[in-house]
Amino acid sequence: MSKRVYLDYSATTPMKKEVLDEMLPYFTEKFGNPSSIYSFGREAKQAVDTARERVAKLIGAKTNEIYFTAGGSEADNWAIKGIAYANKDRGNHIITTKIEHHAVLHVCEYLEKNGFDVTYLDVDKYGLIDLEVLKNAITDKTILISIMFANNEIGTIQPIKQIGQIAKERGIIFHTDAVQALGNVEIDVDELNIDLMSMSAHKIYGPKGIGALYIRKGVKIHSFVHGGAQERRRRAGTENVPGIVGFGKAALMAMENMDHHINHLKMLREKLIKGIMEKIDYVRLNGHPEKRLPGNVNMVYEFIEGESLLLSLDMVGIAASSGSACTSGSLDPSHVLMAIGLPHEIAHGSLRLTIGDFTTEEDIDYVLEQLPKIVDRLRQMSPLYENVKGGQK
Amino acid sequence: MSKRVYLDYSATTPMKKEVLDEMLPYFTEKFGNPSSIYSFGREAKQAVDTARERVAKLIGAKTNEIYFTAGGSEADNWAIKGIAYANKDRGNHIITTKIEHHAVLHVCEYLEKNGFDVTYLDVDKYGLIDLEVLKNAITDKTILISIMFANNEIGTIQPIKQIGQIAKERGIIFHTDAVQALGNVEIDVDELNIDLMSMSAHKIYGPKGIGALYIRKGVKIHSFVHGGAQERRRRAGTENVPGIVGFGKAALMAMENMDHHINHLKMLREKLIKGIMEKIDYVRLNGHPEKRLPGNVNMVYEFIEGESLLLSLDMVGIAASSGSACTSGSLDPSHVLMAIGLPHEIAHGSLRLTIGDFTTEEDIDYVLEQLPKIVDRLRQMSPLYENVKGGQK
Amino acid sequence: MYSEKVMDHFTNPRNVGEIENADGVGQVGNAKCGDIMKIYLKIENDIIEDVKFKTFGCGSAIASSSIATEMIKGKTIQEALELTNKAVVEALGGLPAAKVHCSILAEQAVKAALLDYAQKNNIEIKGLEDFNPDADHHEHHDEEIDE
Ligand SMILES: Cc1ncc(COP(=O)(O)O)c(C=O)c1O
Ligand SMILES: Cc1ncc(COP(=O)(O)O)c(C=O)c1O
Ligand code: FES
Ligand code: FES
Repeated sequence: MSKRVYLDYSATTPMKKEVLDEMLPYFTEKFGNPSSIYSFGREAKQAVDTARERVAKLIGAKTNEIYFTAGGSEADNWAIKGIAYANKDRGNHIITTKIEHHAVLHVCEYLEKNGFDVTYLDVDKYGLIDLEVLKNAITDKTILISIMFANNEIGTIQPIKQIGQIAKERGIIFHTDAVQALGNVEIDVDELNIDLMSMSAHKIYGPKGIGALYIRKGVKIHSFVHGGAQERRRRAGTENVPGIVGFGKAALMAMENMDHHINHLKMLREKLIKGIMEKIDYVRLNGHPEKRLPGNVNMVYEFIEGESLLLSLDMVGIAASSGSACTSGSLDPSHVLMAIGLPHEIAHGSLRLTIGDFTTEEDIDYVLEQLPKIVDRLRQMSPLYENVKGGQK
Repeated sequence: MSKRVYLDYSATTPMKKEVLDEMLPYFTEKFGNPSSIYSFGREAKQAVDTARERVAKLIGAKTNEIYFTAGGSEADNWAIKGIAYANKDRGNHIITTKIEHHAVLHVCEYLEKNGFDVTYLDVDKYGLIDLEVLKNAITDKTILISIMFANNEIGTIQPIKQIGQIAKERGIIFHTDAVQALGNVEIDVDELNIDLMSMSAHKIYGPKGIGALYIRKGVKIHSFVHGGAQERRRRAGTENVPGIVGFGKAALMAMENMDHHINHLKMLREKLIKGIMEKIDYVRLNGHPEKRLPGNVNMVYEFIEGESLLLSLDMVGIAASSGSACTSGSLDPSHVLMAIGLPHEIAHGSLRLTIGDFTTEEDIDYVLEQLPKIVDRLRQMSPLYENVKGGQK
Repeated sequence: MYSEKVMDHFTNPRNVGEIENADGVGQVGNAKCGDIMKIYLKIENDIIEDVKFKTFGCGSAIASSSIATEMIKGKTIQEALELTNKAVVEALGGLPAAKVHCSILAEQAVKAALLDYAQKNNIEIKGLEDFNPDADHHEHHDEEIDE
């Protein structure tokens, strides 16, 4: 396999060289523990402070509202469990959606087993929640609304500002999982009324294993990792200094690059969607046509199954992701695709291509050359397609 | 400041160059998500598997008993909360010691607020627990014994095998925090009857922000970070591939190097202790003379306070750590030094020097040249020393 | 962590030592808390002619006592009494929140030494009536904790 085209930027991104360069000194030379007072520790502490400022700036937060975690999943777990247990004297009701990432959904399910009530909001065919339904779901006991900023599968962006406004008016804490939105959408936590926000570095060309939770000053939350006095006593563990430094650099670059990045992705996205629509029959776009992540192309290819599509693409060097959960060992199709109302067999035939900064027009051309051939080959094998052809004849 | 001597290896270690070299490709080239099925993901998955084997081998575990975490603190939190909640139908009693790391103690305190009973065992003047006292502390409701392998401040190594034996006989789960012991003591989880064990890479010349929890097959434990299906569905979050690879390499090197490493550290440790004893009055060693970590030199320097000692050492380029909690913003001296029975004012005058692979004889000579001068200068300023001198006259 | 000024006074403390037959000696703090400060005064005609200190404590405790002795040397008793911990912190170019109590200790050590002088000479010093050198000087300035 010579050509390799990576179109799974929503799963993870390659780290940028500039990010690596900034991290390197902190592995072997400036390796001190930031909690120490001697000079080895001070240079590490300064680096952590700088990174915290950069992440804060990207989202319009104050520096002391950024808490580093081991990634987006930990941030989600912390936000939801931490808020639930710290505020359980005020109520035990949580509102979220059916299309959240598993790091939110599985925590909610865990809490349901432990005395909390959770409402999972439906979404429409585009993946959008209904603000009126949200309002009506609120009860006296609602302590937390957790709704993701942008969906990782179909890319749909929720009306975060309005959700934040509703939460604020009712005195309810609002958490959003912005792991996919960060760097791809302008975010200002004050303007959007966000109280807590999950982030992850490896989705914005930073390192894996580092993320952050934004916690608005004054929000009552329990610690998740107890122990040492790191992160203002809220998240214990020796700081992952190179990781934090890398996250900071990635955040800085995301901010400086935002407009160009978004335009580049959108341009390629439109080219890809248009090309697929033109070249392949029986396809449709999942998610919202406009309110979507700039790099997300999630489409249904009827009559075929996602995993076989994925494998075939891999064989010609194209890395993609499938809405089919077959890949993760479960036989149920994606909960997100089910929630937007796709029938099982259609949900199984979804493919997610996600574009990033290193994607070129040639990459898109290559996909547009390979994908129709693959789809055709698989359809020729499909008993479902046979019927269609039969009907059409 | 030209000369720099790092003697705080128990706080964190510099990463070895070989470790960095092994990590590098996984940042920018082999950056795939190991959970993906395409080739970008496969090479990452293979690297994670290899690392898991290496860590398993270092402690005599099976590969599928190693679960990667964000570090030692997360491993401690997971072990204790995960066991407590998964086994609460069998009882609500936990036994630990007064000298655990805060990542254990603070979790225990949290659990005490949530319906669990915790016994904190005393230690003797060397920091050792009494096995008879442990046996007597066990009740029908005891579900977990969590006792650290080696103490991070005074270096004392507990009789882990016997503790494991007692736990096993009584059908109680045994967790040990081996963050400090790993790489410094031969560990075989089967031989030592360990059910769960916390580890951290940055203490063995690996990267910060990555660690692992060993979980014996069959042990009932809840997840700590819920979400995706990573780590055999037990610990969610995109794998920190470079971190895991680095941990694996560090584990491999620790295993290959163990004897040489231990001898080198012990030799320098004895030289340092002997030199200090000879050159400075009113000093004593904290912790056990033999059952101690090979690189730990924790001593009391009477009549002076740890932080001023630290600062003075820093000014001549020596990085150390203090038993005095002044450095961490609290006024209480270290809970470990209090537990071994040191009076407050003596505990305040403790200094921890920890030796590592890169420490040389010249480094030790330098410390033995600088430390006596500094101690003398600070004692000349101390109103406590005045009294002693007066008494001696 | 510490300002340059703090490090300067820690490294080159001014007026370390004892004064034989001092006119006033004050000691505050206790070893339990990890800090003891002792101040010696030589007083002539209401003027502090000489001052020395000894301190068992952290970097900022040593720096606080050093700068405090500098600030009262050559001053009148009344002027020395006006030395506040705030002034000490300012003169040091700031102290970390957790270390502010070290500056309080310095203020109290000066007052304790003046009280000793007053008692030895059987005089009343205005402003010292309510001063108790054994009062707990600790003020905790911990950062927010949520549990
Ligand atoms: C005994 C012990 N346990 C746990 C930890 C926490 O490990 P980490 O810093 O990797 O979270 C440390 C070190 O900080 C330690 O020495
Ligand atoms: C929306 C969303 N939330 C959370 C996560 C989890 O982030 P991480 O892999 O950093 O734990 C992801 C990505 O995996 C995501 O896409
Ligand atoms: S068809 Fe085989 S797992 Fe989905
Ligand atoms: S003397 Fe301990 S904090 Fe100042």
